[in-house]
Amino acid sequence: MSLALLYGLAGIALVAMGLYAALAARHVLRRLLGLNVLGSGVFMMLVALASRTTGIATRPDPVPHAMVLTGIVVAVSATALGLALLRRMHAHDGSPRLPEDRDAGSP
Amino acid sequence: MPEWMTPALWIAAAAVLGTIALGLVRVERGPSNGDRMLAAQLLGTGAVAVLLLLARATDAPALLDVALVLALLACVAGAVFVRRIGVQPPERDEGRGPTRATEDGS
Amino acid sequence: MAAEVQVFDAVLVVLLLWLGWRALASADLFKAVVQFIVFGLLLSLAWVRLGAPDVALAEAAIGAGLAGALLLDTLARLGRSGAADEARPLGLTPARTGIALAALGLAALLVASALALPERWPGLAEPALQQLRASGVSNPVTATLLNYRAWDTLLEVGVLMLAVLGVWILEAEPALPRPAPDPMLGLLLRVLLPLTVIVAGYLLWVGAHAPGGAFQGAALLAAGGVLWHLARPLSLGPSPVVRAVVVLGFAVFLAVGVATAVLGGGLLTFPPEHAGAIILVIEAAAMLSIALIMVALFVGRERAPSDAGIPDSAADASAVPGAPNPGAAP
Amino acid sequence: MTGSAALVTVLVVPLAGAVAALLAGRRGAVAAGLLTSALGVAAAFVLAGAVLAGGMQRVAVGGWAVPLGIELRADGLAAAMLLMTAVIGAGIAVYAWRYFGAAGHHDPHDLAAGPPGPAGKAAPASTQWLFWPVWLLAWGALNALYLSGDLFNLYVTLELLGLAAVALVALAGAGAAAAALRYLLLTLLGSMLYILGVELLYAAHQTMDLLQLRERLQPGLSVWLAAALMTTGLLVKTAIFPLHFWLPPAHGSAPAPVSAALSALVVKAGFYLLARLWLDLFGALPGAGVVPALLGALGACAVLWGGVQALRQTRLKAMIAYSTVAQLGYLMIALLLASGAGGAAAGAAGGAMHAGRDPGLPPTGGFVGKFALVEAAVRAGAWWAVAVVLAGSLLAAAFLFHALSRAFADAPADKTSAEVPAAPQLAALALALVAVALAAAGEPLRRLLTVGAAT
Repeated sequence: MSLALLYGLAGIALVAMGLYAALAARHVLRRLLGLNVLGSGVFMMLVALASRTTGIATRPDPVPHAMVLTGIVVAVSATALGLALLRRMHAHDGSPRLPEDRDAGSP
Repeated sequence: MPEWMTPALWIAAAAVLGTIALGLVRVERGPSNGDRMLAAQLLGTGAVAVLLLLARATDAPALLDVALVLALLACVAGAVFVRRIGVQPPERDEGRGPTRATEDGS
Repeated sequence: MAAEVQVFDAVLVVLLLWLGWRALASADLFKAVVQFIVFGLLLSLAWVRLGAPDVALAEAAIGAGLAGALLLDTLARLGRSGAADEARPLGLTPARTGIALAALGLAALLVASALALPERWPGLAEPALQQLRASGVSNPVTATLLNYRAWDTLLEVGVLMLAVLGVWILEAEPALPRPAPDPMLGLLLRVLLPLTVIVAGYLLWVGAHAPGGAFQGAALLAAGGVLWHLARPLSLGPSPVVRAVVVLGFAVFLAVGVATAVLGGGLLTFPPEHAGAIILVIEAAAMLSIALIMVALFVGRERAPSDAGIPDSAADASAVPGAPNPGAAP
Repeated sequence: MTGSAALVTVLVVPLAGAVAALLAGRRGAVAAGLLTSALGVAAAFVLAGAVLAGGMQRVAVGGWAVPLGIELRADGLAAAMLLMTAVIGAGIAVYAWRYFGAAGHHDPHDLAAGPPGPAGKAAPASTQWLFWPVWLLAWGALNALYLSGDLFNLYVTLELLGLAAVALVALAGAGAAAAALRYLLLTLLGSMLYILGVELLYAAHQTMDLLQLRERLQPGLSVWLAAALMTTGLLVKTAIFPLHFWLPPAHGSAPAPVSAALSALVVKAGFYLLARLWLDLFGALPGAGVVPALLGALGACAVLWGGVQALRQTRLKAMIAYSTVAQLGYLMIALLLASGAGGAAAGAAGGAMHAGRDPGLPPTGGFVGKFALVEAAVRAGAWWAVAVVLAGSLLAAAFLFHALSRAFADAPADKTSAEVPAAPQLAALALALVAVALAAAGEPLRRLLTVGAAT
C-alpha cells in the first residue's frame, strides 16, 4: 500500500464521518464540527492525490496544496461566521438547534 | 548522520506518537475539563517533538518551522480556556457540558 | 522525502480516524472540541507526511490555534444550557439510518474510484515547476497561490472580508463577565507577542523560497492578537481605521490587478523581473488584513459590560467593547 | 475598449465598488453603491456588444495558459447573464438606496414602510449600511462566476457568493439568525460536495479547465460520481425541489432588497452553473441525456409544489419566496429543453424569466419568459412541459389575485402591504419595463445566446 493510498482512504473515511455528522447531528456546533471534519477529509484526499507525483517530478504537485490552503482559510472564516450566528440564534431563540430540530422537552 | 540514525529517529517518532495515544485517554476520560485541556496541551508538545524528529529523519528543515509555529500557538487554546471557561472541579453532572467561570454575570 | 509507509503512518492514521470520530460523537461538546483541537494537531503531522509543509504550517496555526480558540469561546458564550446536547448525539435512529447508508455508499464509491486511479500521475507538477523561474518566487506553492492562480487568492481574501462583514452585521452580544486580570497571561503576552510578530515576519519573507507565506504569517499574528484580546479586551467594530486595515489586502491585490491590466501585461500578469517584489507587497498587505480579520472574527461585537470595572491596562476608555459609537480604534 | 478590457472591467468594477463602499463608511456607501451600479451596467453593455460583434472573449489571468492558469471566458450566455445581473442589480441598488437610507436618517415615513417582516427587529441601524459592500461583493462574485472557466475558481466564487448571501440574510436582525445559519450550513455542505467532485475530475484528467476537461473527459465511475456530487451540491445551493426547504425561511425574513437580490440572482447562480456543467461538460457523456430529463421532472414538481404553497401563504414575502421555488422549476424545464432541441429559444426563455423576477411583480416578468418557454416546448413537442407551465401560470395568477385582494381589502392592518415609497416603485416599474423590452429585443438576445454555445 502506498502512502498516498493509505492517507487517501483515511480521507474518505473522514468524509463519510463528517457527512454523517453534518446531516445527523442536531446541535449546530456539532454540525459545524461535522462540516470541518468533512472538509479535512476532502483536503486530505486532495493532498494524498498530489503526493502521487513523487517519482515523476521531484516534488509533489503544488496546485492541490494551494487549493487546500485556500480551502482551509475559507473553512475557518465560514466556521467563524457560523459560530457567531449560532450565538445570536441561541440568544434570540434560546436554543442551539435549528427550529426544525427543536422538540418540546429538549434545550 | 550515521547509517543507523534514520531508523532510530523513525522509531523514536513512532514512540512519541504512542505517548500521544496514551494522552488521548486522559482527554477521553477527563474527569474535569481542566484535565482534558491540560492533556491537549501536553499532546501539542508531543506533536512538536514528533516534528523535530521527522525533520531530522527526512532531512526536511522546513518542518522545524512547523514545529516552531505549533510550539508558539499550542498555548492559545489553553489561554482561551482559562479566561473563558475556567478550571473547575468535576461536577456531579459531569460530562454535561462546559461551565463558565461565573454563571450569568452580565 | 521518504515516501514509504512506516509504522508511524499506520499509528497516525488510526489516531486521526479515532479522534475525528470522537470529535463528532462525544456527548459532551467540550470534550468534542478538545478532541477536535488535537485532531488539528495530528492533521498537521499528516500534511507533513504527505509532503505538504505549507499546508502543515497553515493547519498548525489555524486548525490547532485559531479554530480551537473560536470554538472554546463559543462554548463559553453558549453557557451550560446552550452547550448541552443529547446523550447519544449521533446514535442511530430510523431517520439517521438513511443518512448513515448514504454516507457509507458515498465512501464505497469514493474508494472504488480512488482504487481505479493510476498509482502515479503527472498532475500539474511539471508545468508548475518549469515556470517557476518566471514566477518571481522559488516556492511552487507560493507561485501557485500568488501568480499562477492569483485570481483564486484575490477572491479568497474577499471571502475572509465577507466573514468579518457578516459578523459586524450581527447584533452586539452581551459581554462576558470579565475575570480578574491575570498576571500569568500578561507575562505570556509579553513573551509571546514579540515572538509571534517576528516569526510571522519570518514566515512571510521565507515564503518566497520555502514553506510559509501570508496565510501562515497572518494566522500566527492573529493568534497573538487573540492573546492580546484575552488580556486587554479590544474593540474591533467597523471603525474607519479597522475598516481600512481589513480592506487593505484586498484593495492592494485588486489595485495590482488593475495596474497590470492597464499598463500592459493583462489582469494580474506580473513582469518576471518584478514579480518577486510585487508578490511580497501583495503578501505583506494581505497578511496584515487577514490577521486583523481573524482577530475581529474572534472578538466579535460585544455590548458594553454592565460592570464598569475596566482593567488596569493600557486599554483606555476608547477600547471598551461595543462603545456606542464604534469609532474607537484599538 | 477591447473585448478583453471590457471583461476585466466587468469583474473589477463591483469589487472596487465594494472596497470604496467599505472605506467610505455609512455616509458615502450609498453614493459608492449607486455609482458602481451605473458603471457596472455600462461595462456589461460594452462587453455584451463586444461578444455580439467579436464572438467569445477570453482572458488568461496572469498570462498563464490553461491548465496551469485560469482562463476567464465570456460567451453569449455569460454575457447575457452579466447584463441581466447588472440591470437587476441597478434596480436593487435604487430600491436599497431608499430602503436602507431610511434607517440612517431617521425618516419616520420610511421607517414605517421599510422594516423587515415579523421575524424580529432589524439589525441595528448603525450596521445597515454594510448592505452596500456586501451586496457589491456578491455582485462581483456573480460576475466572476459567470466568467470563470475553471472548476476550482468556480468553487471560490461560490463560497464568496454564499457567504455574501448569508450576511445579507443576517441583515434582518437576530430573528433571522436561524434562517441565515441554516443557509450557511447548507451552502457549506453544497460546496464541499462540489469540491469533492472537482477533485475526482482533476485526479483523472489533470486539469480543471472546463473546455479542456470536455475534450479529455473519459467516461467512467469517477466521472459519474463527480457529476453526481457536483450536481447534488449545486441543487442544494439552488434550492431546487425537493432541496428547496431552506429558501422560504431565508428569503421570507430578509429585508426587501435582499430578498430581491437573493431570489432574482443568488440562487440562480447555482442554476447557471448546473446548466454550464450539463450543457457544456457532462452533456457529452453517453447516457447523460437522462439527467436533464430528471432535472426537468424535478422542475415540474417545483412549479406545481411552489405554486400550491404560494397560494397557501398569508404573508407576501413568504408567497414570493415560494414563487421563487416555482420559478426555479421553470428554469429547470428550460434547461431540459435547451439540452434537446431549440436550445437557444429555451435559453432565451430562461434568461427573460431570470430578468423578470422582482418581488414587486411576480407575474409580469414571468409572463415574457413563460411565453418563450411555451414556444420552445411546443417546438420541441414537449406537451407535458406546456401543461406544467400553464398549470403553474394558473396557480401564479391565483396567488397573485389572492395577494391583491388582501392588499385592497385590509391594507392598514397588513404591515407588508403598507404604502411603499416612490423610489422602490420606480425601480420595480423600471425592471418591469426591462422585462418587456427583453421580449421586444428577443432577436438580439437570441443571437447573443448562441455565441459560443456548445452544440
